[in-house]
Amino acid sequence: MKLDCWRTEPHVPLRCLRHSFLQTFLICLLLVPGLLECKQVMADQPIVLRLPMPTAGPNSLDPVRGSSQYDNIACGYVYESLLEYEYLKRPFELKPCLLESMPEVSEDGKTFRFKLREDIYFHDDPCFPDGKGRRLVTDDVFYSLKRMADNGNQPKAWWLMKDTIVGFDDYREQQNAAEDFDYDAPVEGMVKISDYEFEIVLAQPFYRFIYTLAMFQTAVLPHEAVDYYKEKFSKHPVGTGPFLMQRWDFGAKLVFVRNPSYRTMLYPADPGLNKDGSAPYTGYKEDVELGFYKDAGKRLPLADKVILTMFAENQPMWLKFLNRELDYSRVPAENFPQAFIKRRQKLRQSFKDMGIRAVPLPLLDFIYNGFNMEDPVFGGYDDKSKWLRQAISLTYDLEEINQAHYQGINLIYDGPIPNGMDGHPEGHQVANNYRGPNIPRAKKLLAKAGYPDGKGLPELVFYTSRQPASVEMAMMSKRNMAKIGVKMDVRSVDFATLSENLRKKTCPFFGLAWGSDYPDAENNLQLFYGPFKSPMSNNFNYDRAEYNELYEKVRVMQPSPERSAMYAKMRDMIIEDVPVIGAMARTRFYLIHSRLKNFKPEETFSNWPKYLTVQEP
Amino acid sequence: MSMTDRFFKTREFRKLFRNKSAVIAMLVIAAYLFTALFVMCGGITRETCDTVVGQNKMPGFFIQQTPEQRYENATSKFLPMVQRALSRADQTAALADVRLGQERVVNKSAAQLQAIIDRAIELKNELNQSEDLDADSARLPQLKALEDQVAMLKAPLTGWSRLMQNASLVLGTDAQGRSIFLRGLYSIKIAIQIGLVTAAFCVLLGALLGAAAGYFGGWVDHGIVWVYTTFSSIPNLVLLVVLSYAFTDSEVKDTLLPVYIAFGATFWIGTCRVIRGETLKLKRMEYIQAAQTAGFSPFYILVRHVIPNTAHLMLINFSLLLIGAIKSEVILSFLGFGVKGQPSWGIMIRDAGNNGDVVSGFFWEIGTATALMFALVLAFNILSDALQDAFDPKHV
Amino acid sequence: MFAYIIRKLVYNIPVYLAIVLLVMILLRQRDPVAGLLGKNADAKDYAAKKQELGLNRPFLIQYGDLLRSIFTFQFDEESWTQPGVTVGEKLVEAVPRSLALTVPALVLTSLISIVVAMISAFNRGRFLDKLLVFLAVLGMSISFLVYIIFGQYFGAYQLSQWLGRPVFSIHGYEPGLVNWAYYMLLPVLISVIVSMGYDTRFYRAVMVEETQRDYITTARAKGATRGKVMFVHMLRNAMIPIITRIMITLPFLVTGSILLEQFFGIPGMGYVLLSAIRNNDFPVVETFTAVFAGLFILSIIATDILYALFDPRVRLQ
Amino acid sequence: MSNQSAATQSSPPPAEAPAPMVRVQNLVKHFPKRGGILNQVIAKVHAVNDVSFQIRKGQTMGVVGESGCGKSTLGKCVIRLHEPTSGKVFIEGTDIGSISSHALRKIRSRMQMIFQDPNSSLNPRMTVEATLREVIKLHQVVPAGEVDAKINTLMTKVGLRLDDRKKYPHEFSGGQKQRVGIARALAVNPEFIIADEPVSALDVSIQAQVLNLLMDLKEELGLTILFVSHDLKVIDHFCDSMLVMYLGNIMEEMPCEDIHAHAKHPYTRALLASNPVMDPDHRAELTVLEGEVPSPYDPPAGCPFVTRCPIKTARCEQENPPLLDHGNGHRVACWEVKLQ
Repeated sequence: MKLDCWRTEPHVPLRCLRHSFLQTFLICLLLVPGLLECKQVMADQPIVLRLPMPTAGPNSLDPVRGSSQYDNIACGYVYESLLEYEYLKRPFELKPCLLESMPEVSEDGKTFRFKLREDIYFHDDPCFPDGKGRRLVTDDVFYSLKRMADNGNQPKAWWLMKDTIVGFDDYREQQNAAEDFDYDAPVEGMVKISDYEFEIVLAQPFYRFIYTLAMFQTAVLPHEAVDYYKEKFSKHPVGTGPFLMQRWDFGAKLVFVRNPSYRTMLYPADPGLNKDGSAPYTGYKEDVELGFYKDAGKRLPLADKVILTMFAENQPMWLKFLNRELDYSRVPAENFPQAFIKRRQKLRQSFKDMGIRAVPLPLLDFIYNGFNMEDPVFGGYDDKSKWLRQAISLTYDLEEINQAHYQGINLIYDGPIPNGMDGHPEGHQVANNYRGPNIPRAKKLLAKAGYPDGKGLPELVFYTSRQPASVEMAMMSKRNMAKIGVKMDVRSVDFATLSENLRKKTCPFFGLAWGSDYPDAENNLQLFYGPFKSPMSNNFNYDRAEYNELYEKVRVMQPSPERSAMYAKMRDMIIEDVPVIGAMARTRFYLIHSRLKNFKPEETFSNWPKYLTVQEP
Repeated sequence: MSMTDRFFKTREFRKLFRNKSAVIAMLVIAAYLFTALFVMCGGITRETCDTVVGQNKMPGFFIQQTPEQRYENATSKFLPMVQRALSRADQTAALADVRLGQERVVNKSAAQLQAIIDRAIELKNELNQSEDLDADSARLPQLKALEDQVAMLKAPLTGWSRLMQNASLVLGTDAQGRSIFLRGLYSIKIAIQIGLVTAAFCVLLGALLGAAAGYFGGWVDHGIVWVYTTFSSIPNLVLLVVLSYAFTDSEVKDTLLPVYIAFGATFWIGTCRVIRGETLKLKRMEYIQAAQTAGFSPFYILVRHVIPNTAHLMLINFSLLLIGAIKSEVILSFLGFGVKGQPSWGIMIRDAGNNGDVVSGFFWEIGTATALMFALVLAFNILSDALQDAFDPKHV
Repeated sequence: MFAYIIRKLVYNIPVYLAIVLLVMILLRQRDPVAGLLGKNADAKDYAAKKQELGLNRPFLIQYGDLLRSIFTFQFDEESWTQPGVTVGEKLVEAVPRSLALTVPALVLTSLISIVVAMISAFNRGRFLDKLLVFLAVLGMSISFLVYIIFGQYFGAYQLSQWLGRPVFSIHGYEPGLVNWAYYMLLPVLISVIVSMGYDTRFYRAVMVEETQRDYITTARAKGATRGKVMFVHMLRNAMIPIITRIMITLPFLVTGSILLEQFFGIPGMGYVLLSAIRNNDFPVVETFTAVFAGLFILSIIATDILYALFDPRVRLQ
Repeated sequence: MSNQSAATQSSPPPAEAPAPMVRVQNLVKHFPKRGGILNQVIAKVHAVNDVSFQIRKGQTMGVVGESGCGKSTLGKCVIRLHEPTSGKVFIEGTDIGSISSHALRKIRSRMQMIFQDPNSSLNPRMTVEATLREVIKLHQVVPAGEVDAKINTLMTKVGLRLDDRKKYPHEFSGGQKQRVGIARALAVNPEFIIADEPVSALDVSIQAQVLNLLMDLKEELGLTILFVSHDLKVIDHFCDSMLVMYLGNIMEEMPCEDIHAHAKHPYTRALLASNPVMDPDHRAELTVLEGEVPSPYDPPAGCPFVTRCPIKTARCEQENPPLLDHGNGHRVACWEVKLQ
C-alpha cells in the first residue's frame, strides 16, 4: 500500500536540498512521515501504472452485470473471454485467448468447435480448496454463459445471446421459472466433447456471434467463486486474467496486482514488413517508431501493479495528469484548447516539451436524437409525418453544438453507421440528406406536412439527461426549432427516468448515444429492427417490413460487397424516414506521458493493460 | 401604513441609518434590486442571455488575444456562417438570417461577399501552414489581413446596436460565445427572486409558527417543535436534494418551484426557533399580561402584541435567509438540482468549472458570477450585521 | 439525569418515526426499478425486479421492516447500486473517511476562530477588531464552490508546479495517518477558511457579551491581568455557547462535505450519499438518514447534559 | 383637579360596613415541579396556601411580605392571570373561577392591574394613544366618537401632558411610564385594581408622586385596591388594612393604624424592625431574624415560620397555627400570640 503514492519516487529526498529554505521547510513539515518511508522503497521498484477512470467507476465486477465501457475496462484486468483482439493490429483482428486456436466453423456457419488451452488456471483464491486456482475446463465456459441467462444475477447482456444458441432461450425461460436455477441442466446448443473441447450450435449463422465471444460479458469464471462469495462475488472477482484485484475503494480507486500464476503469455513479436515492403497492418510504422515492439517476447503482464483512480469531475483528472500523477489521460473536451492548437488539432509545444504524446482516437459513436415512431403526431410512416420529421431535422445545427460543446472535434455524419465501419457514407455525407441548418427548406417541408409555421403542431416533448451540457444542447436545438415555429418542451431527467419512459414508449423525442459493441455496422443497424422494439434496443420503435427483412438477411452474412450494398440501402432508408436526427461521433484525444510505454489507446476492447509498462526517462 | 412608518422612525432605525457602511450596503442592494426589476421588466430576456454574441471564451475588457485565438475568432463563427449562407439556393434570405449578436452581413452583393470570402480563405490556408501562430510572429500581418477581411463582411455597427454589442462583450464570452455580462446581470434577477421568495415565505411561516408555539404552549408548542425537530434531524443536503428531486417534474421551464420547495421546507426552522424563543420571553413581559388582563383574545394578543415585537428578529432573519438562499442556490445548481434553463450564478460557476475555465486560466465567467454574488452577499451581510447591532445588540 | 435522558429519548421516538417516514415517502416519489434494470428490460423483468427489491410490498410493511432493521442495528440490506455490499459495510467504509476530513476541520476551525474572536472581542471597536470582522464577512460572502475550484487549482496544482513536486493531493484518498497530510490537509484548510467567518463572528459575539458582564469588570478591578481575564474568566464563561455550537455541528461531521469529497475524490459519506440519491439507492439513503437522525438527536441530548455539567445555573428537569 | 374631586368624595364612609367587593376563599396555588422519567409532577411549590380574606368596596388592602412569599401570585390569582389550584374568588358575588373565558374577558373590565415594571408593562411598539385606544375600543367604554376625548381625560387624570399622546414608551421616564400603566388600567373604568408593586421599580422621589396619584385616584373614583408591596412603609402609608404573608400563608391581617403598636406576629414585628423608622420611640426594638427560609417545595410541617421564629415552641413545629380573629379586623396565625 505504501508503494503507490508519489512519495515513493526515489528522487524526493535528494532533490529537496535544491529548493529554497521555505520550500524545503514546507515539504518537510508536511511530509515528515513520508520521507521516513522513502528509503526502504528505493531498493526494488515495482512497475506501477497509474491510470484514470473518468467516472465514478463500476458498481460491480461481475461480468454479467456489467454493460458500460467502464465495467468493461475494470473487468478486463481480472477476466478473460474465449477470444480477444490483437492489441496492436488495425483494423481489429480477433485472436484466441482462452482457446488453443480460433474456433472451427462448420460449412453452414452454425456450428462452432472450440478447443481450450490446457494451461489456464483460475486465480489463487480462498474459494478453491487449498486456495489454489484450478484448471479451466469446458464446464466453466458453459457455466459462465448460462449465468447470462439467470435473472438472479441481474444480467445486463442477455440480448447478446437472445435467439442465438439453439435451445438457450428455452433453457432460460424454464430455469427462471423454476424454483432453483439449474446450471447443470443441458442446453441443446452447448455440446461438451471433453474437458477441453466443446461445440456451440447456433440457430442461424449469426455473423456477430464470434464478436460476442470477445466481449467481457462472456468472460469465463469458476462456479466455486460464485458459490463461495455469493452476493459478495461482485466485489471478489475470480477469473483467469493477468491481474488480481487487490483493493477496491468504491467510487475512488481500484488496485490490481500481477497475477503470479498467469499462464505464459508473451508480448507480441514484431511481424516485420510484408514481403512487398508494405506494412503488415495499418499504423505499423508508427508502432515501430514508438517502440511498441521493444518489449517483444517479454512475459505478460509487464506491470506489477495498476492503480485505477476514479474521477467524478474532470478538473482533478486533468490537473493530476498535468502534474504527472497519471500516466495518461483523455483530454476532456473543455480542456482541448489548452492542450491543442484547435486550428490543426495538434498538440501545443508546451505539452510536447513535457514529453507528452497525443493520440486521437475516433470513436465508434452514434450520438443522436431519436423519435418515437409510434407517436401519433411525430411518428408514423406516411409522407406527412415523414416531412414533419425531415423539417425538424433540418433545423438542427450540429455544427453549432459541436463547436459549443465539443470544441469542434466531433465528426458529423449522416445515418446510423459510424466512421470506420462498413456502410459509413463516403465523405460522411449522403446525397439525399436532411442535415441542418436549412431553415427555408425546413419551413417548406413543415408547410407541406400541414403545419405552416408550426400552426396546429403540439409541443414536441424532448427527453434528455440531467447533465448540464445535455440541457444546454437541448436549449440550442429548441431555439433553432423555434425559427420554423416548432415548439419544444425540454425535460431533463435522470437516466433511470429516461429508460423507464423509453420502455413505456412515452418519449416522443429523446437524446441518447450508442457506442458500438463490436466493429460491425450490424450492431448499429439492429437498433432499428422491428422485433427489437422497446423495451429492447430499438428505442425508436422503428418497424418497417422491408428493413426488417434486410436486417434478417445481413445478420447472417459474412462481409462482402453485397452486404455493403445492403448496409447502404438500410442506412438510406433510415436517413429518408428520419426516425433519428444525427449523428455525431466523438474523437477522443489521449495524452500520454513519455514514461508510459506500449500504450495504444482503444475503447472497443480493454485487454491492453497487460501490455503496458512505465519507464522513467 | 402608519404602523410601518412609525416602525421606521424608531430609535433603532435611526441608529441603522447613522451606520455608514450599512447605508452603502443598502445602496448596493438597491442597485441590485433595480437591476432585477429592469431584468424582470424585459430589459434582459432569457433569449438575450442565450444568444451567441461572439467567439467562445473571449476575454473581457476587449483584451488582445493570442494569435491562435485571434485566428479562431476570425475563422470559426461569422466567416463560415456567411460562407454557408452564400452556398444556399435562396442566398438573400439566408444572408439576412446571418447574425452574431448585433453583427449582420454588410450590404454588399453576393459576388462582392464571395470575393471577400475567397480572399479570407486564401489567407486562412496560408496561415494554416504555420505550425503554431503563437510562435510564428512572421505570420502576424497575414493574420491581421484575415481579420480585416472578416471585418469587411460585417455591417458597421452604429448607435444602440454598437453599444449593445460592446456591452455584451465587456466581460467576455462563455464557452458557447454568450455574453458573460448579460448572463451575470440576468442572474441578479434569479438570485433576488429566489432570495426574496424564500426569505419572505420562510420568515412568515417561521414567525407565525414560532410565535404560536411560544405563546400558546402546550400541544401547539409540542406539535410545532416536533415538526421542526423532524425536519432538522434529516441531513440538510439529503432533504434539499430529495425534495428538489421529488418535486421536479423534469421540465426545463423557468419555474423555480423545486428550488422554492426545497428551501422553503428547510429554511423556516431557524426563524421559527428564534421567534419561539423570543415569544417565550415576551410572554413573561408584563404588557402581554396587561393585555390579557384587559380581556383581549389570545389571537389578538398574538397578532397585535407578540408578533410585532419580534419584527426586528424577522428582519434580521430575513436578510440572513436571503443570503443563505442565494448561496445555497449555487450549490444546488452545481449539483444539478437547482435552476434550469436560464442563467444563474450557480449555473455560471458550474459551467465555468465544467468548461475547464479555471484550469486554462480563463477567469471571466467564474469571476463575474463570483464578484456579482460577492457584492450582493457582502452588502446583505453588512446590512444584517447593522440590523443586529441596531435591533438586537445582545444577539449572538 | 438518567431519568432526563430516558425521557428525552422517549420524547424523540415520534420524531424519529416521522423522520424515517418522511424520507421514505420522499424517496418513493421516484421509481428506482427502471434505472437499475437498464434499457433492455421488459415488463416481466421489471416486475421481477420490483419484487426482488421489495417495493411491491405495502408501504407500511416496508416502513416496519426499515424500522426493525434500524432498531436492531441490522444494516445488512444490500445496496441496490452496488450489489453484494451491505449498507452497513458502506457506512463503515465511508464514515471514517468523512471524519478524517471533518474532524480536523472542526478542531482547527474552532481553535483558530476562538482565538481570533477573543482577540477581536478584546479589541472591540478598535481597528483590529473592525478589520477582523470585515475579513470574516468577506470570507463568508464567497461561495464555497469557488473556494474549492480555486483551492484545488492554486492550492494543489499550481503550488505543486511551483515547488516542483506535489504538496497537496489534487485528488484521491489513501487511508492511514501517514497519508493524511498529503490527501486531507488541503480540503481541511479550504473547509476551515470557509467556516472561519461564521464561527469567528459567532464566538466574537459571545465574547463581547461576556466582556460586558460585571464579573469581568470585577476581575479587572481586582487587578487581574488582561490575559488572565481573557483566558481564564471570559473563556470559561463563554464555554457554554461554544460547546453548544460545537455539539450541534457534531452529527454533521458524519455527513462529510459533498462538494469537497466530490472534487477531491474522497469517497466519504457525502459522496456516497449523493450518488445514492442520484441512483435511487433507497437502502443507503434511508439507512444513512436514519443513522444521522439518531446521532443528531443523541447529540442534542448530550448538549443538554454538558450544559448542566458546565453551567451550575442549568439544572436538568 | 384632584383637589376638586377630593372635595366631592370626602364625605365620611357610611356607618355600616359595605358588602365586600372582593372575597377570596381558601385560595390555593401550587406550581408543579416536574421530573422523573415521564416528566410527572414530583413536587409542588406552595405559592399560595389556603388564603382567605375579603376587601370591602372602596377599601385598600395591602399585601406585604418578603420576595417569593407568594404575594404577587396571590394578586395574579385574584385577577385570574394565574389559574388557582383550588379556592374561589368572588368579585361582587360572582365566582370568576366558574365563568367561561368569554364571560371572564367581559368581567375583566371591572378589574384591572397595575404592573410592577414600567419598562416591560408597555408594548414598546405602541404609542400611549394606541395603548389606551385599544383597551377603550375593546370594552366599548365610550361611543366611538368620544374615544379621543376619553384618552385626553385619562391622560390628564394621570398627569400626562397631552402632547405625549404620540410618544412611544421608550421616550418616557419610569414614572411617566407607570402613569401610562395606570391610565391603561383606568381606561375601562374598573372598580377593582390590583397594584402589583407599582412603585418598587421607581426612584424614591418618583415613588411618592405615583403613590400620591394613586391615592388621589382612589379617592376620586372610589376604587377598591389590592396593593402588593414588599415595603411596609408604603403599605402603611397607602392602605386601609394589610395582609402579611410568609411562604404562601397569611401570618397576620390587620388594619393599618399604628401598626407598630398593633403588630403581634413575630414575623410582622421582625419586618417592622428591619424597616428603619423615623419615629425615635420605636428605635429600641431591633430583632434580627435568624435561620433560613425553608424551601418552598418542602415547607415545615407546623408553622411555616418556625425555622426563623424567635419565640417558637415545640407545638409550632407540629401544628400550623390557625388564623385567629383578634377582633377589630385583626387576625393572627401564631400559637404564642394569645387572644385578648
